[in-house]
Amino acid sequence: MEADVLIVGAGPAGISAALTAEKFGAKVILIDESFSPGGQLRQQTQYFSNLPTGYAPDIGLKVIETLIKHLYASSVQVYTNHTMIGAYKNGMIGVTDGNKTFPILARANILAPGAQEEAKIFPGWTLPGVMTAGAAQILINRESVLPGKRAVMIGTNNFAFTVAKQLHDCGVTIEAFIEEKSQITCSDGILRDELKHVPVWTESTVQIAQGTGQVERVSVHTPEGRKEIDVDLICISNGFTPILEPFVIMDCELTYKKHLGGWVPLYNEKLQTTNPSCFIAGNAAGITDLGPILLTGEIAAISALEEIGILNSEEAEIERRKRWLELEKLENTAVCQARKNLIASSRSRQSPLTKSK
Amino acid sequence: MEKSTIVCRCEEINIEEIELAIKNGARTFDDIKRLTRCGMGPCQAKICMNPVREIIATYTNTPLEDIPPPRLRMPAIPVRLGALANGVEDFKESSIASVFGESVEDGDEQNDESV
Amino acid sequence: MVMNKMTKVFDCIIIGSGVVGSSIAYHLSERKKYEILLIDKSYPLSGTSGSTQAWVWVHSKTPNWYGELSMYSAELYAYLEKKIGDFEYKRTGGIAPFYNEGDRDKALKLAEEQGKVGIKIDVLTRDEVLEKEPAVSPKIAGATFSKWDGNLNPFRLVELYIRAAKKNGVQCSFYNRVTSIKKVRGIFHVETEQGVFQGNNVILAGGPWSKELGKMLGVYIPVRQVRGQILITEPLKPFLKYTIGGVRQTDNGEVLIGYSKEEVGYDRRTTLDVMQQTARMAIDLVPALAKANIVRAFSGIRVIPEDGLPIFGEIPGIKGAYIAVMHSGITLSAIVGTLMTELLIDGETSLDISRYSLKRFSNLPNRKI
Amino acid sequence: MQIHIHPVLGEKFTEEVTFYFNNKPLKAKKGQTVAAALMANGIRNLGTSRKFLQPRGLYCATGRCMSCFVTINGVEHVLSCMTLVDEGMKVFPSNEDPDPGSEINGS
Repeated sequence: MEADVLIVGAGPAGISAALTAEKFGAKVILIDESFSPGGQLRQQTQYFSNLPTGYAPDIGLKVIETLIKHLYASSVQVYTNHTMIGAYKNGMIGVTDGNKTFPILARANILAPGAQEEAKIFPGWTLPGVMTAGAAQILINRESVLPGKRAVMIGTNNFAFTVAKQLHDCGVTIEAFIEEKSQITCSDGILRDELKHVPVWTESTVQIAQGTGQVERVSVHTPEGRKEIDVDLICISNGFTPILEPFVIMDCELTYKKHLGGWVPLYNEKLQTTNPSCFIAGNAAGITDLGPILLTGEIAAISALEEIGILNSEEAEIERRKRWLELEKLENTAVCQARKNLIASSRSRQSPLTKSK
Repeated sequence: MEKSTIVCRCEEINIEEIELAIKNGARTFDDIKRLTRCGMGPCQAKICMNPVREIIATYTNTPLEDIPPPRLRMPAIPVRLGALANGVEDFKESSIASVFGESVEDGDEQNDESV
Repeated sequence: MVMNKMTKVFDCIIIGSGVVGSSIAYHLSERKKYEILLIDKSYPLSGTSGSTQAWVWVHSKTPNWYGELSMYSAELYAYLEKKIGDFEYKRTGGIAPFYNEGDRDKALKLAEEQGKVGIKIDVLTRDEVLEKEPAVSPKIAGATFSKWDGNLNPFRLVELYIRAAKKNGVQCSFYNRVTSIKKVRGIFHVETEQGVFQGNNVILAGGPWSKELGKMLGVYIPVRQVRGQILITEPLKPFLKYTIGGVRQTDNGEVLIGYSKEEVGYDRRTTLDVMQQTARMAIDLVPALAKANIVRAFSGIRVIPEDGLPIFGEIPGIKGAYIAVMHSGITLSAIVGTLMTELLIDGETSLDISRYSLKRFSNLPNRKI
Repeated sequence: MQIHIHPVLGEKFTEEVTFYFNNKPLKAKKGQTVAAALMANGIRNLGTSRKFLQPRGLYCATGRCMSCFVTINGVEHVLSCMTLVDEGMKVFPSNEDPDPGSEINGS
């Protein structure tokens, strides 16, 4: 298979990158390891309003459905059930469909693998019924399956509250939030209000989850002493961290930025990594809000096309600047600061970023 | 936390085992991996990467940012050997040697030498 | 440099804590109350010894006196395990398949040569191989087989060497790179990132990094770096009984696959090119592996002396400086540790090791002592 | 448990399929993953860990943790969270290491 641009990951960033590259005239291949495109947006039933120009505010999965419709109407070649597993010595990305493994010959790559949820360990966390908040959300919103009847949510961040609310709406009883810090970290007042009937145990940690064959109860250390409740579902929401394997495979340098989720590939204002043929988009870059995620896809696509000469540098610079301006309006301030920091640190290196040995 | 708490789901390695490795001088995830098998299972440290890094940070009193992730290796996800073998037709530039072939080559060389 | 009275002078400083260095440290410490320092630029097992198939391979090591040395090492491992603990040493027997009937004559010649030193090799027909190891593909023509071959767990071996050495008083300094070695009034000053150490003797056991260590003493070490890439399956039920040339199953159930050779310096990346070639080789040899999940590929930088044979012994012209560098460190560590100990403590060895001396390269162009 | 009418999405899946877990026939919705189809039928225990023989089930649902391995139509260690359920599919829990030996004796 051959293309101008190969995009790895068909979440919102990858699809946005694919559509942008295609619009500017590139031949694009988009692969995703899942059986359908859409990434983690496929199960977001909450409303998104801070979207870039051209996007209608809607619930997440409607936003992605619209994008997927455009995708299939475009000339982008979409391969689901195709996973990037490695790289050849000439730098080409290797992909498997489960039956065979082969290179995709592209002149530039955009890596948009997304982020994964951080684990939170405690005795019994390996029991069936203990899962990430994201897994529970997939079950209810993508699979129409209830993961349990009585749950606790570990963590009080925005995502924890979002999933707790959606579980609650599907009929799951949320018994408590368990938060090790001294206060709730969710910044969304409306969400907090909607779940104000759920007790929040702060300065609390799970002592143990127990059960025969699956989780049946949980014991929690709280400032008021030990609390024990019967639950059949424990959700862990401990934040997200960028998925790194595709970048490491492509020899992209990593750097540490706490507010971008920990270790993250180093990239510049073109969203180019230290491997000049690899660009980054979306959650893997530590960008967390949907609007900015969509814009990073566009920026990465423009830079990739500049790299391979489909766009000239002036055009590319104009298109990029337009999108960065819009992105900054939509971006969360802590993330924005950390991202600027990262880009600044890339600038202090040789420019353009040189491939690390 | 209870020292017997499992950190690596795949290989079922607990906090105590990781701390013991650190006590024996291990400083990176990869050091711990080789001593304990932590992170060597099918998920290849995708899930335990940061919990282990946190344990190293706490135990050695080192900032988290100074503890690199483990070496993330190919394949990015488990792949059937058959699927890996299929797909590339042309193996003529193979760098795979054979044990047998090698010994015979060495043997031939030996006859030319007077040792 | 002025010597400080307070500065300790080690009897021996060993540079490199891989399987060879740690074996020497252990064997020395076991013989005598020696002040020993074991230094490594990184942590044990981060280099070659931690990225190997870990065969203890005897039968096709030629010339036959090299096979003989390997055979003695295989014998010593069984005994060593009783002393330092279980490193999963198994003398499984080794099968080296060949695919063309025309290779049978070569196989018979190998069997004859090795037989002279007591390494019994059977040259098997295809059916005999399949009877021994039903998982092997009927596509092979035959194989050489010897009971001497086996494998072990290199992680356990090196860890146990070091643990036993520490118990015997060996001091270790890890994550400490050696930056220079000087000999001042008969004493070696080993400069490291963490300061200077002094020793009456110094042993270079740096594996692929030996060349750099040699330079510090002004000695050319004729070795090449060769990358080997290995695939590893997830644990499978035991189904391979023997160590097969290219494929072996560990105690834990994983199958280690690979026999690639590339000259790429210290580049330890893996590449899909070689991974796919390796996969094809494995399926041609053991077809049932096709369904096994590969969870990891890794590569190690092997060290290959220019004539393929081990180099160990005193470095000619520098009294008190020794070297031990070889391709098959896992196979040879037990015998090399034993012989180097004899050499340092007794001044003579129970086996003649002169043919392993660095001296044999004295006509090499780059050589300078 | 199956959600028949989702509060936001309504009735998402319509077509029903039959698959087997431990040879027992179960109903699922076409479009669901095997992991979800099993959970809809109250089955959360998908396998047994190697060392301590503890139960394992769906954890990340994104194909990364490998905790949801099952045997599907004779292929061992398949990710149930990444595989769509299909009519007549035969699923077994993953309680032991994969066994290439069975194939050798069978052939």
